[in-house]
Amino acid sequence: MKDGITRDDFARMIAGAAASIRAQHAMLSQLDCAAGDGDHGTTMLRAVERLEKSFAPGSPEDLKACLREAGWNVLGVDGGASSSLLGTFFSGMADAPACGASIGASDLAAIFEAGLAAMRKQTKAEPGDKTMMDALVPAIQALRAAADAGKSVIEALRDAAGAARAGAEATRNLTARYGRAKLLGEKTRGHQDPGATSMSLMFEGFCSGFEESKGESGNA
Amino acid sequence: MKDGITRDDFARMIAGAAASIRAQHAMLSQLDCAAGDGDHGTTMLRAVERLEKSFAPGSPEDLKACLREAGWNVLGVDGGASSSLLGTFFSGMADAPACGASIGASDLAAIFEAGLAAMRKQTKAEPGDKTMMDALVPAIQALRAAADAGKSVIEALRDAAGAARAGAEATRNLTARYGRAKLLGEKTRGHQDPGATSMSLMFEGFCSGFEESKGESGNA
Amino acid sequence: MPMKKFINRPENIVPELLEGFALSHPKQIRLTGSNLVARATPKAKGKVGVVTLGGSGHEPGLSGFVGEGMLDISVAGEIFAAPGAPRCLEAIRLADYGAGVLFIVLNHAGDVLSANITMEMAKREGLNVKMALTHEDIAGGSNPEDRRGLVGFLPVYKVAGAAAEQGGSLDTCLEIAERMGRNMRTLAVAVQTATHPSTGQPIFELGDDEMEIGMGQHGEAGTGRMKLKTADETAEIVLEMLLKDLEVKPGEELLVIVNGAGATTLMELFILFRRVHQILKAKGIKLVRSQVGEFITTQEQAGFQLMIARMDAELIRLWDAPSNAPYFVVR
Amino acid sequence: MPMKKFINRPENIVPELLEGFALSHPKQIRLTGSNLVARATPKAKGKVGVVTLGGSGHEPGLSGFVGEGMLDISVAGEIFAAPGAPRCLEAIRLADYGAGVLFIVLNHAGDVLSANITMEMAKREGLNVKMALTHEDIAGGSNPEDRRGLVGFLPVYKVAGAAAEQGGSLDTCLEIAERMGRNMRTLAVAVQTATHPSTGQPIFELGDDEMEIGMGQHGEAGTGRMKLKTADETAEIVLEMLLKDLEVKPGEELLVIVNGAGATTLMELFILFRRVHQILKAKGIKLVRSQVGEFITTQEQAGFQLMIARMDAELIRLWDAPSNAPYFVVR
Ligand SMILES: Nc1ncnc2c1ncn2[C@@H]1O[C@H](COP(=O)(O)OP(=O)(O)O)[C@@H](O)[C@H]1O
Ligand SMILES: Nc1ncnc2c1ncn2[C@@H]1O[C@H](COP(=O)(O)OP(=O)(O)O)[C@@H](O)[C@H]1O
Ligand SMILES: [Mg+2]
Ligand SMILES: [Mg+2]
Ligand SMILES: [Mg+2]
Ligand SMILES: [Mg+2]
Repeated sequence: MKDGITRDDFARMIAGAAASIRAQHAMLSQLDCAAGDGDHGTTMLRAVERLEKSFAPGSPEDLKACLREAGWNVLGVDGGASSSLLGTFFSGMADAPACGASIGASDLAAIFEAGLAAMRKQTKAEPGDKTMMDALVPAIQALRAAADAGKSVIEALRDAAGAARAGAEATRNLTARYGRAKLLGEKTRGHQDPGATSMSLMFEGFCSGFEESKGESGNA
Repeated sequence: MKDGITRDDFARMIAGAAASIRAQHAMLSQLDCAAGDGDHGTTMLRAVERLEKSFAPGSPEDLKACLREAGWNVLGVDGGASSSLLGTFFSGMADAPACGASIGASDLAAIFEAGLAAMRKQTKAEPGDKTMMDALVPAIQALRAAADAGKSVIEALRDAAGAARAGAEATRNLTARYGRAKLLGEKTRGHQDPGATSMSLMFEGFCSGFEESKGESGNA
Repeated sequence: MPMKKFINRPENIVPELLEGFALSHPKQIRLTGSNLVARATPKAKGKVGVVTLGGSGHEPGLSGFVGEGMLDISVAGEIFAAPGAPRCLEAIRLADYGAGVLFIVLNHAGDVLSANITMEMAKREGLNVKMALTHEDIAGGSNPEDRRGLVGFLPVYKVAGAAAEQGGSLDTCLEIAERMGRNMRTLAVAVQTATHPSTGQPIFELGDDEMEIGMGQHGEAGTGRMKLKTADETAEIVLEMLLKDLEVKPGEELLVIVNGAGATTLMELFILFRRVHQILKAKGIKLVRSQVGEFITTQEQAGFQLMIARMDAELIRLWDAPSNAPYFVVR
Repeated sequence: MPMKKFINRPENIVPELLEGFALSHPKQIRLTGSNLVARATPKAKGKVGVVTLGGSGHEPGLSGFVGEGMLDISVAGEIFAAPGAPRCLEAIRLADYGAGVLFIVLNHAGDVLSANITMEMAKREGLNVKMALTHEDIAGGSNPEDRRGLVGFLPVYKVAGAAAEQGGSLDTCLEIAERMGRNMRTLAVAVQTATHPSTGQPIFELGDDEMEIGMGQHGEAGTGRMKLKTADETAEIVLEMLLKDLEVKPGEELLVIVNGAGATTLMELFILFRRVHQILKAKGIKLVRSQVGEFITTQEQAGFQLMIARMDAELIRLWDAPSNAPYFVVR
């Protein structure tokens, strides 16, 4: 099945996300200076490095095992809120029943949903609270909607990336209610949330990584 | 004897010195910033305040006793090198045999010489070393020379003040060999020494205080 | 302008500082496992272990308080960033001497997240661990969840650590930690920002004639900007807010801590403490114990934290108990 | 720009800071006479008293080290200025418990002047007092008179204080102080100036990318300006100069102190110490004792002092002896 995803496709999605974060990490740290401590880019860099390692040659053949390893490794970044949440996201993905050898758009949505469910055990933040959830939740909803509409994986990922970007951009006008930025309250308006921004970057990376993996052009 | 000095004349000389230091204390601290710690003006302010108190109404009638008190009080300023030396100077003056009720130019020179002798037990600095000695030593030498030449007290004091000023100004081209400034060595060139400057100011004050005391005009 | 800090490569700051710390106190502490700061001589079997976690860059906090009578293990994260759950879990395993582990967590978003994940993992492993959260920063408002954990960690480590050392059960240690926590309040003041040691960036901006009351440890801007005030005025404002929030009544006994943020001198802390002492005396409140110094810093930030805590006889006894922690020796 | 220090009126800084210091350590110290910092409980009759003098603004130095096992009285002067002889004399009278007084003086122009005048007065009064001068700053060059007393006061107070506490005679205490003094060397590095707390003026100027090796405690400019270096490079330069000057040979035993100037963080001091430890190890020199922290500061100046001292068995024993000095507790 041409449209399916294998462990190796997933590895390339991760590679795409890593490239996307690497290109923008300075900007992410800069964003984190406005209402945080300026380290978000550095943490994300370490996180994607560990994600890549978890899928590198020599790692388990099994997607589930890779995701579990990835989650544990990202949790071990010692980078504060975002690495704990991102680690939980990947750990949670490993618990998805759909996490088999070759998966479709609907399975992919289920995997991401499992990750999100795990995160929700750790944070009460929801879209509107000016956190990474503002990008992540709509992205996964768009993924699910695309899958339900029978779209291909790449189409679904593009929808997700679009939703993530819109969600991240919308954080600019929100007031932070979670994380370090919370104490600043109203003063956080006008700055885009770094965590949401990196989620949007990761979804863009997932797309380009998957496209590369499938050798597809942008106009699928 | 019109030209003699009494305890009260001495008190007015001190008052003149105090006025002169008060007018310039900020400049003295500024000078001390170049190669010291910027506190010389403050210390001198406290010192002259205590000198004045030691001669204030209610203090001993006896010049010797006043000088001894003045020395002890200036030693108690807790102001570092300059207050210790200035205190020693006044303590030492009290030991001069000439320190009687009414004294002439020669007695005055002897009093200052006794003060200087006491200081020399505490510091090896001599003119040329870029310290207060550069003003004090020539001033007292000029005082002695004037007295030996039969000049009046006010004339002798004016000679002393002139010598002190010249000595202080000459410190600009010297290299510090004592005090905090010593560690700076060659770098101290180009800055006038704060301690020498305040000695010069004090001698100017002695003159104006004594003039006021005797109701004399500047052109005696 | 280059950062004027004595560091080597920014990414090596934490391992290098931990190495230096351990080498400078070989009798009290050592590094073990994944760079965990542990007591040089482990506690006797059957006693409760006490573990904490937190970001680095706040030295001597938190690892400076590992030692007999205080912490068993401190898990140090990256600069200003919580360590992840894996190392915390490792620490809890190591600090379990058979009577369970008390896990003391300062209320900061990243630390709490990491601690919660750790607790879940620990429970899945069947470890006997209980968590005590400190949140005494009244700048957070009336909701306890919004109150961060500031220098109040110090009395909590101290009394819970002493209780553990004396053989108290896990429930006893938790009760002591929570009682200390309920009875303390802190407020922070900043006058000058620090630079982030990894990025060289100033952490926040403050006008030349401004100060801010309600400052966080990481310099996240707080809420109360005002013109600079004298030491006495500042102490009065901060102390009044704390006394009101803790509802202190005349005759009650307080522990007071004045913690320097980094560049603020001990000289200034003494001047501030003096005014605190005067005010309490005037109000008939008893200042029974105090500490003035740098316990948790934020690089070369200037400012201070003032903490007050209502003490009872047992808390005082535990506060006075011996400790050989490198930066909190009690004879 | 107004000075960002928590003070009240500049002329009240010293009395207010001493008051706050005394109030914060009522069990260890008290103010007596003309604002002398003395032990709360005087030493037993028949033991040698240990007295020191020095300017304020360097907290916790010097008064932070008054306590059982260290100093009996510290005479604190104005900011950065030696106290005058009258108060020193008063301190020596008070610290004479019948076995004489050891007067420890750091080699700074003002302190020495004041101490010499004091010694003269004391002798005139028939007091039994001997003076030990510390001068270990190798930046002063080869003439011992030009070497200032820096953080080396700490081991001298400690070992002489312990000898006095243990009942050593005045000659014994002097010999211990001098032996410690002869065997120690310090070098200071500055990267950022402080402001004088009374005037608000910066004490010296340093380029944005410069550091200076051979810095004094008061910020009088030293001699070795150079471009900023990494922590490791800086530690290497400074340590090599010290080892050479003290002529340390492999196998010898050293005490090492890293003292922060004020704004330099403990984090950085640990990173520097780590490198010192590595170098000594590589050279086969034994690092037997160490201290890393702030013992004598210069307001919010950034930089550090590195001190090394050759130890023998007796010095180590005295260094390890108990102390309850507020900022140097030894169990
Ligand atoms: N409780 C939370 N729930 C969801 N996202 C959070 C939460 N706390 C923080 N974040 C996200 O983490 C981002 C900050 O990440 P980062 O700077 O790496 O961590 P830290 O705040 O610990 O320094 C924020 O921009 C926000 O998107
Ligand atoms: N050993 C000394 N002999 C003579 N004068 C000295 C000596 N040391 C310092 N001074 C004088 O003291 C002045 C500095 O005085 P001051 O700033 O008040 O004291 P400190 O240097 O202790 O801060 C110098 O400018 C110098 O004239
Ligand atoms: Mg951050
Ligand atoms: Mg001076
Ligand atoms: Mg500091
Ligand atoms: Mg400091």
